[in-house]
Amino acid sequence: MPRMTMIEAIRSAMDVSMGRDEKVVVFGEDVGYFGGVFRCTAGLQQKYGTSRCFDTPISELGIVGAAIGMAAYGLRPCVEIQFADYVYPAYDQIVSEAARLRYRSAGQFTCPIVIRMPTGGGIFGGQTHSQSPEALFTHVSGLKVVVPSNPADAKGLLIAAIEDPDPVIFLEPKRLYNGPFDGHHDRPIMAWSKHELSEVPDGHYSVPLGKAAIRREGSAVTVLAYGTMVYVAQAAAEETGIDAEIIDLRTLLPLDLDAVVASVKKTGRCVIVHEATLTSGFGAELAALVQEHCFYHLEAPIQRVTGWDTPYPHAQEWDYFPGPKRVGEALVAAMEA
Amino acid sequence: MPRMTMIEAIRSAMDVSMGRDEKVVVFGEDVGYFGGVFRCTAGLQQKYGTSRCFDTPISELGIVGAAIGMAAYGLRPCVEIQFADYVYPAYDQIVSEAARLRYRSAGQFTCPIVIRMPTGGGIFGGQTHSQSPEALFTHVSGLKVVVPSNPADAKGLLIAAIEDPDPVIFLEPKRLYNGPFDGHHDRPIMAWSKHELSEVPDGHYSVPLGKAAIRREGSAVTVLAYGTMVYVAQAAAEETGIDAEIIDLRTLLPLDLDAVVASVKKTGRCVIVHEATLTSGFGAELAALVQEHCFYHLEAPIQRVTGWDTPYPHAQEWDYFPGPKRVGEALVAAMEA
Amino acid sequence: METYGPLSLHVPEPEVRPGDTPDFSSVKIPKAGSVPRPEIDADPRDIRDLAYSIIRVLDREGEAVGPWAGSLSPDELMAGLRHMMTLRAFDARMVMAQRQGKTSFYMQHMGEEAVSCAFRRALAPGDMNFPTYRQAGLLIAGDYPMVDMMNQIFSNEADPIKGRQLPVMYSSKEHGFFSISGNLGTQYIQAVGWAMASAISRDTKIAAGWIGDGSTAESDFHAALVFASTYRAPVVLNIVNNQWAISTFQGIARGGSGTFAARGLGFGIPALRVDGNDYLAVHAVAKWAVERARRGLGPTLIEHVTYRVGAHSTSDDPSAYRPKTESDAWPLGDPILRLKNHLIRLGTWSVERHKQMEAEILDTVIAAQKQAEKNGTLHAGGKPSVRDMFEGVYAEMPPHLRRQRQKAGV
Amino acid sequence: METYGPLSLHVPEPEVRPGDTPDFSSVKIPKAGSVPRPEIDADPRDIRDLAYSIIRVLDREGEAVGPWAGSLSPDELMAGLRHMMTLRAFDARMVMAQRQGKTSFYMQHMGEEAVSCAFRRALAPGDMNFPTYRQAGLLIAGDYPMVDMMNQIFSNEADPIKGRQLPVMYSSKEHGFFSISGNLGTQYIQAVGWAMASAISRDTKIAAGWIGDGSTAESDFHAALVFASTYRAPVVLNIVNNQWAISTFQGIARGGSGTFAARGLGFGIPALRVDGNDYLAVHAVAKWAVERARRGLGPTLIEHVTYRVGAHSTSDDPSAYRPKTESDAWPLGDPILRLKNHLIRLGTWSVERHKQMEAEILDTVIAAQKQAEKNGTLHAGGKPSVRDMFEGVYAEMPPHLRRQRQKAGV
Ligand SMILES: Cc1ncc(C[n+]2csc(CCOP(=O)(O)OP(=O)(O)O)c2C)c(N)n1
Ligand SMILES: Cc1ncc(C[n+]2csc(CCOP(=O)(O)OP(=O)(O)O)c2C)c(N)n1
Ligand SMILES: [Mg+2]
Ligand SMILES: [Mg+2]
Repeated sequence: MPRMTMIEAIRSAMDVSMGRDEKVVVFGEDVGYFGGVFRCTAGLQQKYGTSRCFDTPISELGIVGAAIGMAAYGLRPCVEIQFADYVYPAYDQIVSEAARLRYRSAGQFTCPIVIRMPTGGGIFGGQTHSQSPEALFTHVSGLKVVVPSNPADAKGLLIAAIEDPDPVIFLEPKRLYNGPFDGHHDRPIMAWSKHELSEVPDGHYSVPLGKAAIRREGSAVTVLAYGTMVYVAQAAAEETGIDAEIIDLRTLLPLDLDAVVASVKKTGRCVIVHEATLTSGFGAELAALVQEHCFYHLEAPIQRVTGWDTPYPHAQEWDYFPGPKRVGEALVAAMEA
Repeated sequence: MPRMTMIEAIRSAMDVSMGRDEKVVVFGEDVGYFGGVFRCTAGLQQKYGTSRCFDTPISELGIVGAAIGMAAYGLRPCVEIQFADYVYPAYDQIVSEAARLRYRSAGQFTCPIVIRMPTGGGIFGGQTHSQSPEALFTHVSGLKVVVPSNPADAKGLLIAAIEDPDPVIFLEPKRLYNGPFDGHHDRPIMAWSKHELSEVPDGHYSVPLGKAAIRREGSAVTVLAYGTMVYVAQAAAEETGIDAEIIDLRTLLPLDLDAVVASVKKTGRCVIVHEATLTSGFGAELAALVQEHCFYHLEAPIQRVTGWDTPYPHAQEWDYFPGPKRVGEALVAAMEA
Repeated sequence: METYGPLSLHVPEPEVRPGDTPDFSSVKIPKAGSVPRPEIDADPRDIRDLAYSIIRVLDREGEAVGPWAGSLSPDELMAGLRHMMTLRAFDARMVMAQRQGKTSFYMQHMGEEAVSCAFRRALAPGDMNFPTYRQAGLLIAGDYPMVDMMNQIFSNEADPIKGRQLPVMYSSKEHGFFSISGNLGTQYIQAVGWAMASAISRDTKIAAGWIGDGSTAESDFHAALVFASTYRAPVVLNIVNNQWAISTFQGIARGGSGTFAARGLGFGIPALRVDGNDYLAVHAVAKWAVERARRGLGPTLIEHVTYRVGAHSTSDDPSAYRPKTESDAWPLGDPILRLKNHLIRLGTWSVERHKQMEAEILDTVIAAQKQAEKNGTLHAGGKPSVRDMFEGVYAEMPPHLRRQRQKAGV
Repeated sequence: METYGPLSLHVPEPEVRPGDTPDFSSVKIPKAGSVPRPEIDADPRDIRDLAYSIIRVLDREGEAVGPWAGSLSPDELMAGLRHMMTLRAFDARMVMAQRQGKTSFYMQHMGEEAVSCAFRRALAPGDMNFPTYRQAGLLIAGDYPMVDMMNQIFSNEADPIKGRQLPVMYSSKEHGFFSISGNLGTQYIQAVGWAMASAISRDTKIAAGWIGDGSTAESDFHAALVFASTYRAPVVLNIVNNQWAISTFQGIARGGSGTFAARGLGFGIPALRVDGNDYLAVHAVAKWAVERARRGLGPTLIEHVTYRVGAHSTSDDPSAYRPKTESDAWPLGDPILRLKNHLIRLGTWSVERHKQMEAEILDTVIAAQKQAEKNGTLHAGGKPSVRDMFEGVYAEMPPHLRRQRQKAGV
């Protein structure tokens, strides 16, 4: 099987989808001729023509608003927001329109769109190229929210998202584009080619939305993570020697609650990890659900290890980022509680 | 002391603030000559002139964006978004700009603005006049989020918000504008004049941001609520006869965690109530915090009683609204767990 | 160094307020028939004047004059009259129904009937409107059953959108009527997207976007003009300038620009102003713009100059912010009266037959209402089910919603 | 019934791509001195032509000609030359510093130096700019210390904004330079709000908003024009049209409109295009607009026509999307060279003295860099403290952040 980086896998997902279904169209800022600032759409305009893959004016509102209209017509737009930090101008169209269109029209009009955006920090992007806004979407009924952590999932989930009949927010951890990253920023960079999950089938396949994956089986404590944090959690487990079970949620909305509950009932302990700020982050929902469904199995308080409640800083990036040290401390604390 | 409705109390807060400080300016859609669709700004333009209270074009982005510029100049804008459901066009200006201005300029520029907006359902407003978007703001570092539940608090909190050096989201439960409402929509409407918290001083005073109030002391279970849900919780406690302690949070960000923790440690049980949809609602953060800080005191799972994870429906309003029956059931369940 | 006086804030004010005498002398009304009709492929730069004038067909005597006349046959005009009268009767009944508590809310069209009724007749099957709450004429003139409109307004058990939306927020794909949002403006860029999709699909269908004068200030308006201009989308972008946005007069949204239509010029989009109370003019201009779009010539911006005679909605009382008699002074008259007079002048109509038709229409509306009420009204009779509240958030109900529905016991 | 051919999507494409021969023949360049200079209180309707032309002062021979000439003394011109040369030298050093890993990121101004440097000199103390990341000339020409700029770029322990922001996202209230956001467009409406506040406060200060050609598509641009027009805000709204938005040519944002300046006309805002590579023209137009604002005559929109010679940022390589030699073909030349030639022609300057000044400036920049590097660079030496990360989110640190800071052990 070919090996792909996350960028190649994402590109392949769009390529395969555009090849199979001419209703799939791709657009966004710098997405057409140039192929995207992260090169995720490189070659698609050349292959499918300017009316199926094109550059747009710099208006996130326009990109999503037009996509909604196209979806109502019957197309399947897969659009790119250049950075998740820039999705807010489109927030009204996503929340008030895309998310509610099926409901408010009783299914007469639907909105099968995918909104792709690079998310997360770790690239010295400062406060406007580092954010993880997933919780601002998980609160919105009618949306689905996906965060892949490796090339094989990225392709399969993106194909599933494009084929999904409802709007999907597809957050791509940009720090994973070129290799898995465990938070040890001072060590040599690892390439995807060394990782088993960079084996990606060439053709069509999908990974179902709403299903988590267990990345590491363990019996001592459950770690709930997604995106970059999956690798940070793995590093923390190895470095502390704690027998953690690491669940990669993959889809946040709808959530694979069964997988979460089964694991926590088994381990009796739970640590939640994300890069977004703590307060009202998605970890809050996870903690609320876990205590509700596993109350009588919990042996220690559920902990959240997250970005601090500040804007994402530039110089202090590694003090902000919840790296393996902080996650490891939480694992130890969970075991000692 | 005079008695005021919530509308009168809010108007009085702006009046007093404009009278004391000429830097305070008030504007928004229909806010000037007409005095607002809920009449909260009635008379202010006549009293303070068109350059301190005026109508704006229908652009929430423009309202908040202009307010940020004014605040950077040195004014203290207190602006109205006609319904909280219409705040999303301004979301980028709030989240990316107002919330981060102090931080990113190291205090050279600050953003003392107040964004008032009617929130919540109960008036057959359908999906676009009923939303409770507080959790979309509590996730944003740099903002403060306030939800008053009565005239006396509304005035004091609004004055505190206007005098606060940072941006404040001020959510006004519109179902409380003209009287307390306990969710019994089929009973006669109660007027504020019958309620002790409608006694509102005429002049200047403030209620500090970040401090909760205990509305009902009790020892069996702690109910965390804010806005309209405070009255629903009171009704549920009385109707079930359960000795609930009801905490009116008043400010969600920053939260009065001490008050919350003290109460839950006392009662050992906790029910959280809000009108917003469940998933990633503010109740998630509350549940996460309570289990973290009170883990060894909890005798039952923390429950959340909230709006369902659907858009706010029109015809099924009372099936959606988390009324006293549902809250009462949760109280009973908390006691029996 | 030079000294400068203090600056001051300019806040536009309407010429009159309650108690004053209405005054529309500042509204320049060109003579009917005086504005030229360019070819549809005219260079936008050569027809900029159309954004500052008003295209009118019916003159004071009820004669159809000038180059924009003649787009409709007498039969079509009769149909138009019927549509407008039906809409007005429908509105009157629904305002009453709201007062009787049969629905929570209603929004009427009085004075603006020509805009949506005439526009609809310039479209072809399969075209799609992206309307606001004040274009029910698109449904009436598009033969959508009144009973279904009422079922929606009453949120009853036959409500096609299952009680989920506010009254008047209709949706009918089949009738080329996109689901109304409630959030102002959002549909404008969606209309452009739909039109782009038609072009991408090498279809022949076109879209029409709708927005109010006040709502042109919203961001979606800008996005729509940017995208329509860049991709030459086959879309007609309508601005209904009814002079008011709830209590706010149009000067607040329009600012220093002469007209709303002028906003199109900066995008190279042909922009036309039309007498929105002149059924013939609206239809002729709509036809021109629709033809442009369908021929691949790109977008057109139309400002319909009209007046909101009624309250903004059943929650509003305009006497608080404008003179009670302002609507009588509105210089473009009443659209129904003007078309009626034209038909009488043509000799195909009479005062008696008009009265008779009025009565007939009222009967039809009442009959529809009776039928709709059988399905229930907001607080009485049949209701959409509570299950319907949980359905349709997604194509397939996810587990968390299923759990919630179970908890709700439905 | 008529039949119609299938529609198709129009996607604008630049005239040339990598490998092609650069071609700017479609850019109409009027002769220097040919555009009239209206009074500042001219009726906007009478000066619409200015939105479609280009105001130029320096002709091919380096002579200052026409009605817009004469706003600057030879000393002021010399200062202008020094500012532009300083900015260029500064940019070159910082691009190099980025390659050496001393900072994460840098954005240069090559070719656009005249725009911000000349504009700055038309403002008065207390006026406020709301810039984008490509107007550092406002700081250089406003005598902000270069060392402080570098401290910010290096995110070192002397960084005035404490390492919190990306490099080049400067902030200096004292120097009339509003904190740069990173989110495109947002500052444009804020500039209008600041100007409104000045008017509300009966002050005499004015604001200047800045935006790139590509970013005019953002919603904030529209909001700014709407509010500026409605309240006649004392603001100058600048569009820097450097032909590119990262890889996207200006045709995508401009669409069917002739120019970006034309966007102002629909709002009744006077709109002028100026040769952005002509220091004298930029200054003269800026002065005209600033005077309008300060006299209470309201907003002006200025499109600065220029060319981004360098890469978008240090993360970008333009050879992937435009011909490598395109910048040589740019018909408006280089702003520094043009001003240099003008000064030589005036007789107050020479090739030798220019070379000498170049060397002097480079020394100054290098000296500043040495001094800044003493405070550290991104990965070496002094750093902002981790405490600084937790401070300043609010005026007073709330309990939850205090707990988090404690947890972080700082
Ligand atoms: C985003 C948003 N902001 C505010 C409102 C509240 N609102 C409803 S109608 C209206 C006035 C609209 O005026 P206009 O666009 O002129 O349309 P008209 O009602 O005159 O047809 C306002 C402010 C809304 N529905 N959506
Ligand atoms: C809201 C937002 N969307 C996208 C971006 C990413 N981005 C940064 S610069 C840029 C191009 C801007 O082009 P232009 O406005 O012409 O300014 P220039 O860089 O040419 O000076 C883009 C798309 C951003 N910073 N903010
Ligand atoms: Mg209107
Ligand atoms: Mg540019």
